[in-house]
Amino acid sequence: MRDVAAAPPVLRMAGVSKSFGATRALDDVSFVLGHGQVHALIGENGAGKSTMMKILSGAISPDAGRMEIDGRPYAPSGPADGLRCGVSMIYQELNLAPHLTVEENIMLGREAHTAGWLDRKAMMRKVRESLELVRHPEISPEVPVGRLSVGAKQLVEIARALTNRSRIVVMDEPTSSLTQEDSQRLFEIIRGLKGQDVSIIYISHFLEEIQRVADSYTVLRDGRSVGSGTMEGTSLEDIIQLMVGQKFIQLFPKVEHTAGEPVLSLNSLKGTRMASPVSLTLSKGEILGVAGLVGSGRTEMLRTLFGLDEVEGGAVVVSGAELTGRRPWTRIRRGLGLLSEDRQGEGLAPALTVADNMTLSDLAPYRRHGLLSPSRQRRAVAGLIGTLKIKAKGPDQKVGDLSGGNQQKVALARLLHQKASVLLLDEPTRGIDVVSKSQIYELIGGLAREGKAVLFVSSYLPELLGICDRIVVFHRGVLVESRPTSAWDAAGLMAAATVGRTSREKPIEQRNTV
Amino acid sequence: AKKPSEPSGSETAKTLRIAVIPKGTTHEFWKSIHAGAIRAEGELGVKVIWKGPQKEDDRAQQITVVEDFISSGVDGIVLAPLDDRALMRPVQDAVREKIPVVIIDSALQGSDYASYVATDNYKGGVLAARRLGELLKGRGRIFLIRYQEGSASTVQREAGFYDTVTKEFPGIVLLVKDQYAGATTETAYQLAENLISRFPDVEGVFTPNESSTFGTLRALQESRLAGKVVFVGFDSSPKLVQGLRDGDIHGLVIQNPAKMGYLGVKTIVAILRGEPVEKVIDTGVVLATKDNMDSPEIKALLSPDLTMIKD
Amino acid sequence: MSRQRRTGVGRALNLFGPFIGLLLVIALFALIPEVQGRFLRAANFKSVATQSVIVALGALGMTLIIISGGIDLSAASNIALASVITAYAINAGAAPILAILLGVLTGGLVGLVNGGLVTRLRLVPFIVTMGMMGIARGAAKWIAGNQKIDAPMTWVNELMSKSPRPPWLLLAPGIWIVILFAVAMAVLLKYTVFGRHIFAVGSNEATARLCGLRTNQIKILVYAISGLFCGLSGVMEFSRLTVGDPTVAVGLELDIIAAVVIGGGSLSGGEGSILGTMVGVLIMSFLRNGCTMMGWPNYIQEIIIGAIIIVAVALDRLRHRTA
Amino acid sequence: MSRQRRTGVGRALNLFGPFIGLLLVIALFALIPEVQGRFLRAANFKSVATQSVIVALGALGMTLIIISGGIDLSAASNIALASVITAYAINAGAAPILAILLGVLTGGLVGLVNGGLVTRLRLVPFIVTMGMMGIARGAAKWIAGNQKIDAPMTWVNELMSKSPRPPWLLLAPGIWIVILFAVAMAVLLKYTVFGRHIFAVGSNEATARLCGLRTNQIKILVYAISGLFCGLSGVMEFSRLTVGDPTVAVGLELDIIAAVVIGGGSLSGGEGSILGTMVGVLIMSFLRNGCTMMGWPNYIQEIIIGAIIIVAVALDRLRHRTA
Ligand SMILES: Nc1ncnc2c1ncn2[C@@H]1O[C@H](COP(=O)(O)OP(=O)(O)OP(=O)(O)O)[C@@H](O)[C@H]1O
Ligand SMILES: Nc1ncnc2c1ncn2[C@@H]1O[C@H](COP(=O)(O)OP(=O)(O)OP(=O)(O)O)[C@@H](O)[C@H]1O
Ligand SMILES: [Mg+2]
Ligand SMILES: [Mg+2]
Repeated sequence: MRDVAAAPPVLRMAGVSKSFGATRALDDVSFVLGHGQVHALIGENGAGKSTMMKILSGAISPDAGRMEIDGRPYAPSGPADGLRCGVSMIYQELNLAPHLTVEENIMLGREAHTAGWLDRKAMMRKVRESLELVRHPEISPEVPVGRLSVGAKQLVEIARALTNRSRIVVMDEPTSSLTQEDSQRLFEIIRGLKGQDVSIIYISHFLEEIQRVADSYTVLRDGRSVGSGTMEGTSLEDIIQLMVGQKFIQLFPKVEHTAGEPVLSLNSLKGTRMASPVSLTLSKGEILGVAGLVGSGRTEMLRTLFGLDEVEGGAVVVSGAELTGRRPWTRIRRGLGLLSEDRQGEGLAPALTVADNMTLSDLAPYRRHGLLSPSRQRRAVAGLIGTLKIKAKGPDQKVGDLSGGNQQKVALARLLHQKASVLLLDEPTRGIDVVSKSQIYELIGGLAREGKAVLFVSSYLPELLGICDRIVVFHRGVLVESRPTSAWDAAGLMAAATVGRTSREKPIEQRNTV
Repeated sequence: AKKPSEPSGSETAKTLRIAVIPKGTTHEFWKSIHAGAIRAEGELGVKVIWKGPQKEDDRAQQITVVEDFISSGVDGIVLAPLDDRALMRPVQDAVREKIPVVIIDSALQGSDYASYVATDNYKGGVLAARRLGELLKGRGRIFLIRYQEGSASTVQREAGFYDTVTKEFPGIVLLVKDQYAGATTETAYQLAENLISRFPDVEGVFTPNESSTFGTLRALQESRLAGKVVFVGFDSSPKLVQGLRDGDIHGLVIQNPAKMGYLGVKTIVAILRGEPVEKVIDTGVVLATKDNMDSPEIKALLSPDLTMIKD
Repeated sequence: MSRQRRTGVGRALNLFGPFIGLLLVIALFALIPEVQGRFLRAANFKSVATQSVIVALGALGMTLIIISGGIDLSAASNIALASVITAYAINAGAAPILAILLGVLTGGLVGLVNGGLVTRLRLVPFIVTMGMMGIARGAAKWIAGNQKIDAPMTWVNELMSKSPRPPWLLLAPGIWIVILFAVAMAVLLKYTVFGRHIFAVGSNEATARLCGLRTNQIKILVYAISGLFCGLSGVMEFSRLTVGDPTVAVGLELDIIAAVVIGGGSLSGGEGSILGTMVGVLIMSFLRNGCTMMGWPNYIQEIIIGAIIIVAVALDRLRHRTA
Repeated sequence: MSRQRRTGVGRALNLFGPFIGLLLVIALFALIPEVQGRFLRAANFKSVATQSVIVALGALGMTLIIISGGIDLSAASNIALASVITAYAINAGAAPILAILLGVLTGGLVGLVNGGLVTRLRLVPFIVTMGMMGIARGAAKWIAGNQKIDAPMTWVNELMSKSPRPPWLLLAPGIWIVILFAVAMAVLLKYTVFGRHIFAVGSNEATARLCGLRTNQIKILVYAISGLFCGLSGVMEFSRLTVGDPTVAVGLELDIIAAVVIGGGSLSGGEGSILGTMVGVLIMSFLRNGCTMMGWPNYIQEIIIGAIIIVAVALDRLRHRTA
């Protein structure tokens, strides 16, 4: 253990409680953060991690409890107050103003100015520096953030947190949309911050990340702190034991399944927002992984395939027949289903209930003589809530009130409910805890065994390698390589994704004209 | 560069262009003025441009219309000012640009205008009050329903009515005297309905213009009080004439809007041709009742011929 | 269990909540001795109900639009246009039922165009319907030749009669029509797929599209239905006035929107209910009625109604926060 | 690089885009032989500019509000109230400058109350300002005693005179005031921290709050500033009318909002510009002016303006999509 007895800890939270209506999100939680430490906050979806950090940042106020920074009482009246006291935060749900540029977003609230007049040059310089720091100088500071992909947005958020001169930086799942390379870079940055005596609270469901960056940890379970300690000498098994009360979980459970005849093929499909045409084939009972860097065009390929973006050329063949319509409903009718990577903006209707969100794409079964039966709808949903272990008050809770991971499960539940035979999953395990992940992998395996086809887009290479039958790699909008999983390893995937090298031909260099 | 074939310009300068600017364009009253102006147009061989504020009864927009006509260089303006003060300056501007202005319907302060052609609104209110007072035999409980805040001509009618009732018929009680019917028939209808709910024992009603009269008539008809309550209104429209005939309305004070429009245009043309004109021209008010409504002169006023208007 | 009970109370509050405002307004006037006797009479309630018909019909459609995340500023102009068309048709000798149909369909057509512009050109509804507000009003004035259209009396004018024939109807047929359609729309919103879809589109259009909803089709339909209701409302306006008046109902769109919002509708979409809207309509009508009965000058009435709109919505917010 | 070049063209389009609509409207009337000669005269442009002052001042404040994601339906009532207050003060013998100050401050106060209600009670601006619309209008009528207020002529009435004194001013002082404030507001929006924060609040209020912006303070300030502009606009209205009229400017809020939206403002916040708004104001004024000159009946004018609003915004959308 480090000796922090000499000075008071940077942060102490004691007896913090918070309820949302009948939900007790935090119950008498205490927590200590030392100087220059990286402290990991771990727990299942809905354990209360984000809630606790929002209390720390001043975004919400606790029902009970005390906080101290450097031994002095700390009770922020709002996020402005929190920032002033040196607490900055990367929120789990992306937190950017879409109309403002990258520069304006990064400097928001901390504009360089003299007597209210903006000093653009100074700000531009700072922003360039911080983008350099996250190794993405190609992101233009003058582009409105609304035009960036989710991954790029997350980088902007990180850049923003870095330009803050804060004592405490809270990172709530900062890597959920990052590629491994960008995550690595973040860890380097974190190490640098530690050296400058900045303390970091790090929340992630990637336990191996935590093991790498964290010095100490606290585990939350159902709103209670169930254990904390230093990372040294603690194994992942111990942590999982604390999290869920069982020692071993098999992260990538094997579910036997075999590929059948082709069900989906893209023949030189080209969308207005895709850099180049893409061809690939997916078979029944197959899980096909798609790897690539941020902005490599995977999401755009899925959106075009699903009719959300304009199709420019090429064809999509489902079960032997070419798709004719241009809009999503025609895709859904042919058995396709899409899970969006952007659950806030697109994936869910936050004001609607869990039941409505899950059944929205297929309400027909609950119709009798033209009228819906809400009770039958609720009953059906209750089953799904159980299967996916979604932490919700019930089918009538608003989805917007669920924790991030549980929201993601609701979005996934919709595809299950819709009984899609071709599942297009874009970062489906984003923000999902390790135990639930394993359940979801098992579920996906089960779907494959039933003969469903799964297109699995992910930036988390281990899961691609863990559950997919075959993996294709995107580089700058071009599908550069397709091999059975057994022929890939992590390094090979990374190499293909970063340089677009293929084994058979010369690298295809395509200018991205978007 | 102007081409000689252009219809406007010096070639046709002999045809005088007269702008006639009402307070609004959709009331029957303005329609009649329009008809009168068109008749003058035909007789005098001039061109009448008819244009009111886009929003009925909007002072600021009427100023805009006057200004735009000054810009477009008409020869003369006939104006029914929405405000006796606010329109003074645009009229001054017009006169400065050598465009004479004749005022119709409502007064304008100052003396920039060339002539004033109108009814005596106050007198109209007096006529209505006397009719109501006589029919009620000097005693009863009545409503004075007003039209709209700040409308000059109806304010005068209301004043004429109010002064006469309080002075000449002390036995008459005004149950309501400061409720405004608002701009449309529907608002007047609702107001009258609600007032009747409150005072079902009302015995007489006065309303100062067409929309308030018609709205009130509908409310009386609906509550089966029409004919039982003595009702004197202002202005005419086919439905009001019908009400008069059926005995639901006991008197309508009518002006002579067609004459107003006719004389307005005629006067301005006289000025432009250098003929002398009177500074004030009264077009008169009369009371139409069931008994006199079929006499030719009243009939012409109640149901003016509007067929000549085509926009 | 306390948890069970709490949501029970919450639910009750949610169910009766909208009525609280209405009861408060009625109680307010019922307690003032001056008007008490007159205010609480059945005849007065009947008259308030009749006055509400026009706004209520408009508000039924507006509720759908607002739930779907839109707004319709052209509603009042559309009502005027439909009333003119109906009068015109009757005047031209059309059978009353045909005239009614024409009026309603005109309203529907305007709504359809609104919906088409909103979806095809992807314009904000505020602007499209604001433009349409001028267009419909102008068209009404044009058709009516800048005048009221006098039409001969027919049974159409009985629709809004406070003493209906046959007398066992008790209320004006127009009121029954409102009740009928209100129930139908409430059922539509709550118990049909289309209704769920309207909520989904209003709550998050991108999600709705992702879930395979034909968002454009849904929106067009919503605007068209709302247009039909405006058309019907125009017919009622004609029935009430016995003339087709192109200048009627100026500014009424704000009353209609206010009714929906007082009744719990959210202008950002995804929230609202028919029951709430109907209560909102009645709150506004009773306020006007009561103020007039008190003989308060109009400006006081304007101030009070303005204040009540704010208070009603503030209360609604509070209720939602505690429930 | 092609990408670079394309954004260059896009930028040019974006910069000059707002003017395209204006030039189109002017060209339209300039090509009609009947009015050509008269329409293109400097005197006519001067008169259009003077007519635009009242809407322009209201629209300056409305631009800020709309960028911040709000809306103000009480703007027109507020203008009427301020005009009445100014007239009242002058009538009561106050020095003209004091009367102007009172009028402007009254407007500011109404805006402040709007802002306070929007932020403190967390109500939607649409509702708050709709309530305030009634309250301010009622108050104006009350103060004016249901009449217009006649005030003696003072130099205040020179502010909107087309033949200004001293003559080297060329334009009415009111026009210069608008130009001055338009530049000031454009600078505020573009070059100050406060301006940037207004955009941030409108683009994503939650984000703005989490980034430590005092969103409530910003919003209150925006409404108050907008109120001050309405107050100033009211003073100009008084100057133009030479009377304080409580019934003036009914429905003008929609013209003001239309100007902002035609100029590229987005009602969902985060977008808008002063330059665009001013162009929007001029488009509407030139349209009215041209239609009047043509002697077209009002209903045609209503229809055309309605259609132009839709077309202008559709063009703007198109421009944004291609840029
Ligand atoms: N605004 C809210 N209203 C009601 N309940 C809420 C609200 N915010 C959070 N909760 C509830 O509080 C609990 C804790 O949520 P929190 O977001 O803190 O979880 P988390 O640990 O961050 O989970 P995840 O890993 O999924 O992000 C959950 O049960 C959630 O449903
Ligand atoms: N760093 C960036 N700078 C600018 N634009 C970017 C950047 N990253 C992504 N984009 C935009 O995103 C588009 C591709 O993103 P898309 O979401 O399809 O890729 P992805 O492979 O799914 O990546 P992600 O992991 O972020 O979801 C690019 O064409 C580009 O417009
Ligand atoms: Mg969380
Ligand atoms: Mg992606």
